[in-house]
Amino acid sequence: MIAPFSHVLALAAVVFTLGAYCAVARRNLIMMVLGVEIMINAACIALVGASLRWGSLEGQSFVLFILAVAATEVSVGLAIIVYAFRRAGSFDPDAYNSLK
Amino acid sequence: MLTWIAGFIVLVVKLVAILFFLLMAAAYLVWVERKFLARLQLRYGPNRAGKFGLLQPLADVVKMLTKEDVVPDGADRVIFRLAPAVVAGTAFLMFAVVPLGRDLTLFGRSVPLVVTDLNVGLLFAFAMSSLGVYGIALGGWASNSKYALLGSIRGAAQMISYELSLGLSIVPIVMLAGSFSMVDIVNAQKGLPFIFVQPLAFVIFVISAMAETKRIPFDLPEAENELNAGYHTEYSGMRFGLFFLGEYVTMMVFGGLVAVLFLGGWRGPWLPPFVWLVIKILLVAVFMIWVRGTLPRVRWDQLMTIGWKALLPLALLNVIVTGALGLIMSP
Amino acid sequence: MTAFWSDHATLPAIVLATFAPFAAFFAIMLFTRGRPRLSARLSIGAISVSLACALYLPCVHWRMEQPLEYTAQWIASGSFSIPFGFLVDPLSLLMLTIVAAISFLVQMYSLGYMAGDPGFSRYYAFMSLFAWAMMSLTVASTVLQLFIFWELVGLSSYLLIGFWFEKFSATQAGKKAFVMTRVGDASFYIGLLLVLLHMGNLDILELGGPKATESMSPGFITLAALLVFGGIVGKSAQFPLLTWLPDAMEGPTPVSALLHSATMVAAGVYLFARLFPFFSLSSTAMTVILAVGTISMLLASTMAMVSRDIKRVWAYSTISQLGLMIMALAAGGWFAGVFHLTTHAGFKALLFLCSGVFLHTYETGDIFELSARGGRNLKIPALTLAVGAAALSGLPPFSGYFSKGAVMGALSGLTNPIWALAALVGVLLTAYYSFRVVFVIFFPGSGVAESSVHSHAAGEGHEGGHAETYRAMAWPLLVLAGVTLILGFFEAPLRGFLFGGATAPEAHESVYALMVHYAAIGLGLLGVAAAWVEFGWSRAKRVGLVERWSPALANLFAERWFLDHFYRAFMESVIDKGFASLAHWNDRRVIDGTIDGAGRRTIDAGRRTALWHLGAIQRRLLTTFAVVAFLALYFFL
Amino acid sequence: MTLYGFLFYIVAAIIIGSTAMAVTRRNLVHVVIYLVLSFFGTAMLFYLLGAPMLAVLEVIIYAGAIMVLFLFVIMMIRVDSLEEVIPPFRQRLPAMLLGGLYLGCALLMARGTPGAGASLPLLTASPKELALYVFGEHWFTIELVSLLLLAALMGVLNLGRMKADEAGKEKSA
Repeated sequence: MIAPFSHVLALAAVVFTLGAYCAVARRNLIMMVLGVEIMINAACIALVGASLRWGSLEGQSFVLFILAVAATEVSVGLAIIVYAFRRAGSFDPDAYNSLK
Repeated sequence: MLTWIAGFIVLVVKLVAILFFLLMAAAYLVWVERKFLARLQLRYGPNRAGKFGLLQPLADVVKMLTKEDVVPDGADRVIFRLAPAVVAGTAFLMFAVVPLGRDLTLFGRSVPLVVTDLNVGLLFAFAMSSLGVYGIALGGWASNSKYALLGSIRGAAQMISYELSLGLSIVPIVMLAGSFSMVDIVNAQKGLPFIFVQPLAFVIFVISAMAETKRIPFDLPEAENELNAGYHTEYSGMRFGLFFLGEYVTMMVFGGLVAVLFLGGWRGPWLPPFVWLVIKILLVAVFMIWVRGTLPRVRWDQLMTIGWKALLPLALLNVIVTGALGLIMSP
Repeated sequence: MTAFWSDHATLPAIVLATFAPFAAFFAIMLFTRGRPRLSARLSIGAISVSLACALYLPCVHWRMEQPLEYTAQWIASGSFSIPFGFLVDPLSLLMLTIVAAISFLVQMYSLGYMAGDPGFSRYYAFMSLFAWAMMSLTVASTVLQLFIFWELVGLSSYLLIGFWFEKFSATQAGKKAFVMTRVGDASFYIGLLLVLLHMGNLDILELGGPKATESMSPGFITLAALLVFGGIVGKSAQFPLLTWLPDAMEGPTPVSALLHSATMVAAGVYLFARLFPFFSLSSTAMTVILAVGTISMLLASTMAMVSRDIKRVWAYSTISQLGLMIMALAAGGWFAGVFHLTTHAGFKALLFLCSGVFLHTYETGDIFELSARGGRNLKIPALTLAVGAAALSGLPPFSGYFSKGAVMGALSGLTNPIWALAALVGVLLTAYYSFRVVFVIFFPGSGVAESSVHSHAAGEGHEGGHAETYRAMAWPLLVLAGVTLILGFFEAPLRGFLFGGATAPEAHESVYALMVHYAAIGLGLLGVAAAWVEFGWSRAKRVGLVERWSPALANLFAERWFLDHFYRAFMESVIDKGFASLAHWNDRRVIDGTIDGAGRRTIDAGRRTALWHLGAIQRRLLTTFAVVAFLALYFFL
Repeated sequence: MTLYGFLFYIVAAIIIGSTAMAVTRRNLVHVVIYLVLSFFGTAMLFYLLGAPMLAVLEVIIYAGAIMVLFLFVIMMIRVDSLEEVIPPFRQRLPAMLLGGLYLGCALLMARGTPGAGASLPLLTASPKELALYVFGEHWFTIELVSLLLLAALMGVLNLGRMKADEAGKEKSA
């Protein structure tokens, strides 16, 4: 016996909120992407917990796919960020306010 | 409760034994390297401390411990102090999944001769090796020095690149053994060591392992004629010693991995299993030293080309061929 | 045993047929963009593989009783699952064969037509993408999967219509096609969601089955069917959304032949045929669809009668023939609709490819100018053009005759005679306008112009490169003309194939049906005769006699011409201006003001637009989270 | 409370603590270090919850690859020299309220989930079981994901090339 399922979900909720805070409040593109990663991670926690709760491997397999998608998302996202930084010279999301 | 305590004691004993073994082995590997390299270059090597310089490692330890521990100005002090420990720590942790011999029977209970037989043991070793990058990247960054930063960026890029081919090269092994557990992999080589079945994987693995340990010919992160000493330029005393130790322990660990994955682990005739394992690890380590004495350093772009354009496609091809053959030959 | 062989080879054949063009697209885009000849070879090689597979499949499954379905699970969550796979039945095999064959011929033809174009590789890549999307669409096993490829077809047609993107009109046409079909697609999508909501499943075979009637009320089925039909209206350019098709002729002519005659617009009709059992569940929807088909058919044929541009004439006729197919299907004549789809694919591709040769040689699409410059000296295109036009008009030995006969039979089965009457009017108009083009090109008014251009054309013919391109373009024409000649005689075997092992329902021929049948032939001949009187006669060097001889008829044309433009203006004011009204309004305000005010307002408008385009990601994120939070509050508390 | 329960709460505290530290640090390198710690904690949690394979993958992919990539970019561009504008308190207040609301909702939902009160059993999915399940039930998704990875690879390569010859690219585009 580990802990009630609701505690795992609560942990996921707290981590998710932290990630959302990071994505919304930090004025730095890299921090925003990190915030997204934290949120994804929170979702993974909830899925693994649910997988154990219901005795099904569905949740775990979804986490597997999420990991793969997160990896692609970060690689493309970071490449875009670096490219944008070279153009605008700033990581502030509000600095990108002029159309080409 | 008694079982629990007994298990705990066994675990502690195992940990201490492995730690001691690794420290000693790493220290004497340094000695072996210096001696062997000297012979290759027609020199004598260390021969003052003790007979054949056998006490040289101890003297080195004393020297490092008594040296001044300098933290450069403007450095990130916490990270600066933490980084060497990460390098050494991850290297030690990797050894936790290497099986040292067949199961012992102590007081009527079977004790596997491995710190922990994880069912994802192989992946665990890779996870630790990928965490080792942090020690190098952060150590260089925290030093607040150009050479160190350049060295650490090089190191991070090199390790990420080669980790891919390293990981992919062992996929065929996992396919053949049907498990990530090191114990199972050793057991799967009862008949024939995998080096005969998977020679290509062996070559890719060894080359990538040399790049992972950042040894010549892949020692660009610490290339002394370009970057002084790379990421550990600013380190001195025992902190430098930890980096040093980490490097040799990593060598041992990769020797252990090569032994387990390709050379049949502790299996061998006549001699006791543990001796076989040590012999195999030493063989790999001596091979690495020999390469160091023989080959020049590659250029940066050559390093990346080898990793991405030669090793990685070959490893992928090997995976596909092995999978296809497995499918065809399976009933 | 064939059964054993077919069961094992069917799936690989389908996979190979659909994915070969995709692989070609990938390879061209990635590796061979700088090497046009290799790209063309790759693309044609891939489509040949597809064609071989597509021809092989009907041979194996000629007497197929049960549809075959190969599915794999895509996503499963609890009891809900989304399968992904292939559905093999006579209809999908027929369509697969048509698409592969037309794509193959068009790609061969393009070797000549597109020779030397700077975007040669890109062209073939898009062609392969299109072929992949279209063939995957035909064998999709669920409507969701069909929708995905439906959108991909839309995308590739956008890319191909706007292929010459340095030409402003081409990009405009591409955008117009994309946006207008999107309107239909949105409706299609909503319809799908409605069905999904009630059925929990989008399997094509189940959609027309008893499960649909159990889970949905009749009114609901009508609504869903009409919404799905919205997608067909967009894709097949039916009544309210038809203006994009003629504009889409801006693309290269082979593209028009591929997209706008035989395959892409046919996707709409194909969808209708595919979901025919589902649509049949609602008689109201069927009546509405019948009306839409009729209106489109008549409108488009009247437009075609006065157009001077050869490609536009065929574009209008495409709309009208699609309307006819939809009429046939809506009247319950499933076989008639599908059969007409098949024959139409052949002869319409033929007509477009012929026009392509004219266009390529004389660089004009105006039929009177083509005629004046000696268009008839291009022997093969002119001859095959006549064959195609005859088939389009439904003249006896050609394929169009048989399929139109089937359509007429289906329409005469309806109790209300007005639909059959409308179709007969359509037949007359079709025969008239198609032979108008033929006669105008065949019999140029003045011999002087002819001789002067004759030497010009001959001079061009002497160039080796030109002759080679001409040959490359000519032989697909001959193949298609041959198909058009003989396809009609295969009506009975085709019927047997489509209805599987079951005996085909006999079309019982009443006196009324026979009357309609003969009336169709008679009216077709009448249309040809009318065209002859007006345009063929001018061979006797009496230009303008048409107006003098029958001023009433000419007046009628003028009036009809006026009507067409009224319709078109109306369409465009509704569709185009509807989209752009905001921009227009803004524009007028800026222009109307004084220069000072205009400047200030420009700054103002700019600032306001800038607010929309600010990369204020975080504010949007915040809003998103707020909305989610409130939704959660609403649902869970 | 069993030993495993005790471990769970410790790991949870590590995750929350290090994530909270991460999202509030100014120095991006510190952020990355705290996040690595957080992901490491998550990996331990996964191991505890019976997913050893995912635990190791979490370390390899998240901590070992993704975060190194971030660190790499941060070190390469020397982001730590850039000042980040921190908005004044009154602008952050609504966001905080909203965040509190959000968290409240999420916690309520966590409590209201069916079967939330039941204690989790001790089960482990071996890599073999997971692999058989994934490749048996979701092989098509695997293909899609691999296609996605390929697409990302090509996209990143293209972005990288754009940097190298930006001028030439602009001209031809």
